[in-house]
Amino acid sequence: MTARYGMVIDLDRCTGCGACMIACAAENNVPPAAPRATWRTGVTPMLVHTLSNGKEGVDRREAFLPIACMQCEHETPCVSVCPQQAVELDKSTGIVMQMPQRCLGCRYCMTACPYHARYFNWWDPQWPPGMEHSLNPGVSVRMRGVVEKCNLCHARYHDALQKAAAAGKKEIDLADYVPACVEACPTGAIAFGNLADPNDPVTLAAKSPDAFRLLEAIGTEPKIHYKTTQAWIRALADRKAARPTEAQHV
Amino acid sequence: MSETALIDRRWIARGAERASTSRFLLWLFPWVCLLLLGIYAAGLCFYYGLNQTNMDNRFAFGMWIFLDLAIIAMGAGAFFTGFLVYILKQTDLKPVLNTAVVVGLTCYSGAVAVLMVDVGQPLRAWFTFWYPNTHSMLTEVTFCISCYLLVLILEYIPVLVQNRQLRHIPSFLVFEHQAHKLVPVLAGVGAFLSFFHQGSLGGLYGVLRGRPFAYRQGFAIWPSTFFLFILSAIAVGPSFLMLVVAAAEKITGQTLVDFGVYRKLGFISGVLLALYVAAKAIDTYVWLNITSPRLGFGPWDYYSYWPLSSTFLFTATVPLGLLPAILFIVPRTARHRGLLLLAAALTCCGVLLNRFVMTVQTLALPTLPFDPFLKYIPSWQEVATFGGVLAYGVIVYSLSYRYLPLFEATKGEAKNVSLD
Amino acid sequence: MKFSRRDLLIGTAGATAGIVFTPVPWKLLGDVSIWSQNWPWIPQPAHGPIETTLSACTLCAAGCGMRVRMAAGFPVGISGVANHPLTKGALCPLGYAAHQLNWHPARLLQVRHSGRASSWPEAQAALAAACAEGPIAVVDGRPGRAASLTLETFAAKRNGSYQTVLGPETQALAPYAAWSGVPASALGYDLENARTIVSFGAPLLDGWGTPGRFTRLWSARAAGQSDPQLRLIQIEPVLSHTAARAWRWVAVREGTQDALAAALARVLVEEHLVKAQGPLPEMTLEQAAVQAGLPIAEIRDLAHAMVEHGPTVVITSDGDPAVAALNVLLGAIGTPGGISLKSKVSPQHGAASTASAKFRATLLDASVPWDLIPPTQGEVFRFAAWDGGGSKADWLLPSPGFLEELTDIPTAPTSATETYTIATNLLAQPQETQTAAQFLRKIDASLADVDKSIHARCEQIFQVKLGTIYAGQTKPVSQFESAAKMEEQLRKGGVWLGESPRNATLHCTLKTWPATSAPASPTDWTSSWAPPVLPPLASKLYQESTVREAPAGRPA
Amino acid sequence: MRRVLLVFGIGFALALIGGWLVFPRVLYLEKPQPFDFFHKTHAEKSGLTGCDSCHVVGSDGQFAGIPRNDVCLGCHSDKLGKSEAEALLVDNYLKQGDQPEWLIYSQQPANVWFSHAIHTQRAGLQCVDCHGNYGESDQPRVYEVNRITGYSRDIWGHSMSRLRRAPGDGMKMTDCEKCHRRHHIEVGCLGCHQ
Repeated sequence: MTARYGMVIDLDRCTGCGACMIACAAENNVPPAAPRATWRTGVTPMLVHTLSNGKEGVDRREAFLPIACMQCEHETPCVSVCPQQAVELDKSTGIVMQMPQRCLGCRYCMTACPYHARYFNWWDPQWPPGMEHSLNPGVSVRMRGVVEKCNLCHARYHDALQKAAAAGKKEIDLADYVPACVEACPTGAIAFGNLADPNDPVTLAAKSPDAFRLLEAIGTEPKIHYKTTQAWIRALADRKAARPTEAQHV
Repeated sequence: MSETALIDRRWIARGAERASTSRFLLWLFPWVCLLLLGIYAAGLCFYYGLNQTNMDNRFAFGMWIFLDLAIIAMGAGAFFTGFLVYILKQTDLKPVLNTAVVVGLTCYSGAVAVLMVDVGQPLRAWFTFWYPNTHSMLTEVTFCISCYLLVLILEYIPVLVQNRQLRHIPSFLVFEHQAHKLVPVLAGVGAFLSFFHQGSLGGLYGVLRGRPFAYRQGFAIWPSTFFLFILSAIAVGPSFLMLVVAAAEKITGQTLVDFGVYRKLGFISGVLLALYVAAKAIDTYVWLNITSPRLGFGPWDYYSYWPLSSTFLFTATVPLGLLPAILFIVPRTARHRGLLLLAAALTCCGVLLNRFVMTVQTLALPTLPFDPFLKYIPSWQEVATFGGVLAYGVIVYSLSYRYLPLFEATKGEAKNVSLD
Repeated sequence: MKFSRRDLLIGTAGATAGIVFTPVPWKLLGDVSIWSQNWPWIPQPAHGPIETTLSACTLCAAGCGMRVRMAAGFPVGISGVANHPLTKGALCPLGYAAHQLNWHPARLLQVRHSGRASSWPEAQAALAAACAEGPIAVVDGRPGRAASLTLETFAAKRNGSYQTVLGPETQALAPYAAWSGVPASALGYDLENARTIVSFGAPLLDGWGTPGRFTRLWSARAAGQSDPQLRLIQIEPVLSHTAARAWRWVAVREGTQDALAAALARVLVEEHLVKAQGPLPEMTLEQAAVQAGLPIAEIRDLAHAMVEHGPTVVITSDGDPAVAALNVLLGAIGTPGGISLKSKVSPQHGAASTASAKFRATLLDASVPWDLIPPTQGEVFRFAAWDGGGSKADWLLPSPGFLEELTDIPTAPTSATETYTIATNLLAQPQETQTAAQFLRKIDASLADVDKSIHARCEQIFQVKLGTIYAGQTKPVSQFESAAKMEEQLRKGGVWLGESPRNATLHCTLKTWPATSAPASPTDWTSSWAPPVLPPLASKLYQESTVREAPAGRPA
Repeated sequence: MRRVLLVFGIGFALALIGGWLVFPRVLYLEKPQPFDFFHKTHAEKSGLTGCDSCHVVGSDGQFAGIPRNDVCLGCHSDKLGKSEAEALLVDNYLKQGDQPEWLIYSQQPANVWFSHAIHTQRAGLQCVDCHGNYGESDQPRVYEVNRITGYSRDIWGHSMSRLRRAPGDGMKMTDCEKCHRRHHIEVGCLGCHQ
């Protein structure tokens, strides 16, 4: 049976603590920020955005929106554009796979991604001396000059596969496969599951009226869903509210 | 006469009048400096990586891609003139053919050079040929450009071997005569390849469904921009050629081609430009009213941002599109050399602007609802690298002009070897 | 026949043609691109099988349960322990990258004396000399540990004083301690039973107390509900992360929370919203409202919101008694869902006494926050694993880093039930380092050894037979056949939970409405704010994203 | 004209010789192992039959790889026989308690994820199918490393042309793909990369 792994992220529960970002970076051997790196040149496969209703003072409201690769299911923008098959939509898991060792760093996929979930390694990855001991053996370090993104903690998927094989099972146990950000979220705002399974709680949550997806009209069928009960967030997400200026953003 | 001057003379065709060696070197000097600076800047990018540029994750494509698209469009003059002369038998354009080849060669090789700096892992660039993704417009572009570059080189060699010294080597002369039989074929192949990749360059952005500002519907696998780019490229090609020849005439102070050629080039540019503007207008209408709304984006998602507001749309079409077209076509204006060149310049600017809008503005416009409109200013390394390419172009052209019979008018006695 | 230039050309042509039919060009092309995939200057992760062990985080006093993945003898990943009774599987953001801290550039691995490199023997001699000359102060940042016992006895033997510095959350309980006569460290919040929580600037959702405890609670009972079972009212001048997610955010004017408290008190009492007839502030409602910069209507509404959905508890960030007094009016002391008194198994400590100039030397344990500098003319011996910079200490003594020290973790601040955890040293302690306890035992061998004290604590817990041990599943202490068995569980990352709080016995009486006092960290300690030593990956939060502001950007 | 052909031919021939015979010697660098190890001896003397008596796959599917000292200590608690290798093993490693740094012939690069469990348990492959029968090796093998890539020579295989290779000789991606294709097993890039 082929799975379709996805998430439902509850924006009402996200406190913007950033645990998901750090857990993600630690799991996937993402280097600390280079001295000159900014929010536009950093490598943050999981990135928490700050939303606001644009008002000031007591009327101001803020929310936090984590963005990882949306794992688009349909006409996946980055897959078709890659000139040398470094990106592909995996048949058995629905994961959009980015293969940095194949990538030549043309960044065409980054211009193609409407969610800006792809990151270019502008610098050589560097850790303070000795810190390479803390690297996760399950993930290879990306070199400078290639694009990377969320592969849905593929190292953990590997472990689950291997465990299943050792136990003589064909299917993995979903309990063995929990991405780092999901595991790390202190409020349990991120729910992870198999959208191909109609009874999976995530599948059901994705169907609730509070659930939505970003830029749904573009029609790439992302597998990361969001939900909120707050009208202003929904209005913003559905592009019915004013945008911030760059100054407000940074 | 100094030693160098003597050697220099020996390479120039007998009886051809050229600037004195010292003046020529003086002319080359600044360009060589610029070239060296460019090489240095490129070196920085190779050694330290692309953090030397001001591109970032949002502006993954920057000035380089924009100008690559632009100069490749300009270089279209090469294949299009070849196409006109050999396929459509417009033999009266032959005088500018050599120039066209040289311009094409420099534009394409320059563009490829910059692309090599632009990618993060040039050592792995050949993967595209080994593991090609046939669905990718970029694969199409890579294959066509590299093949066409080969064609251009083959087209250039016959011109090259007409040099006074090289002609002494018998085997070269033999080769040259054989090559001439080949040239029409090359022109044909070149034309096909170029039509194709000019298109795929347009497709590059047209297929980006994730960027509603660039996304276009189209025919078969190709978005409308595919065809628009072809049209705009062949429209601007002759104009650019015209400017180059005019510049050469101005600098050398000689008349190289008669005015009829200008008018013909202009007329071709004008007609195609008119066609283009019409097509572009229809395309824009369809896009704004059907394509874009389907993706949930309306005109105000694009045109409410200063400075890249709707004024761009207007400028691109009217003063830089219609106006030059009229200037080219209407006999009364086309009679004036000045107006003709003005029109050519306007056309080039128009295409520049169009490529800018397609590449840079597309990335500047936010897609995510809570994202701001972003700005980007290229770093000096980016500018310098491109300056290097510009210098490279000028140098190659100057050398070719000096040592090769580019124009009938200034061949000297190399005349007896004509191009057919 | 002689070899001509022409031959050379032809020969080269031949060679060029030939080379194409050898592996040379093709293998080189391939290998060079493979080289670009394994650049020698890019670090490679270690090989080797991965083992997972349970432990507890020692970055702060909270002692969250940790699952540590070890490869080739080094920690390569940290995650929370699902259904851990205290932290519910959550860690704070820093916890997830804590295993990188030992290689932090600021790591301290060399004894330093007034800036210059020195040695342990010299430091030892210096302290011995100091002890001979006069009384010394030993300062402990996390009282109640096995190590604390060593420090305390050392101070006692040298008729010096043993002093404690309490964390902000415990400090915030100081007023109740003063009013009830129970030490602050014995108090906690019974959040699980509260239905309205009024926070005066306490970062409840942002690393307060034991992070997982409240975030999970809030997530289950409050988040995303228009009429939540648990109402979180955040009173704070700025829209903090907590305020952003609170059920209600009240933007009070900077530094006027005591005025707002006074106003609320008046409404509560005058409108008979509370039974208590306690003392009232002199300030009238109007004056208070003007100070706090809030319309009277809103204050009145807030007061009603506070009581309509009880039990209600007020939490302060800095132990401002004027605010704390609201709890007395609300009757939120010694009642379910309020301030409660822990069961009495673990040793309890006096409130923070303060170092003063009379001591010949002051010894700061590594648990004392880096930015706290005692006001003393005497010599300062400071233990630390990381050099936060700008230290006023005469002696900087390198202590073990993360996971390099065997220590126990007593009850977390703000917790209403007692807990006890043991963090074993998963990594070998670098020989350059010593803990304060180890150092003092070098001077006085008769002092208790941490390992032994931990053993003793376990014995004690086993004797009392109270509470339960959680290690995978919950098991009452009484069901353990021996203390050793129980200790083994604890050393493998288990956690002991004490009895439920003894509410009945806690009473606060308020004679007069308390005057505002400055934030209650020990008054004469200067706190020069230095950017904390964070795991390098924290830069993701403040440099590569806009979620948080850079530490350097925070006010001193 | 004949002379031209002759000179051309000589150049051609030299290139072939250089490319096929000299180039491999330049490209690969021989490296010594910590000490000689003989699979065959272990199979015969200690009756350790089957690779899994030393190279174990854990219950969670993790492959232990080359056994660590404690496994060796099972027999080699003190010297067995007089051989130099034996002395090295016991004195330099087992006694000191540090692991020999073996150079692994079939070591895949860091960007490869290979699970022995999946290939042995699910696909039912035997060790020899990929590794060849090292179990019968009775003399120490030479370890060669590619100077450019740092890969073991076994990855490319010993014949530069990659023709006529024994199993275990040549472990490139194409070799994996060949087998996967034969058994119609489709895995994406990240099926085998990490």
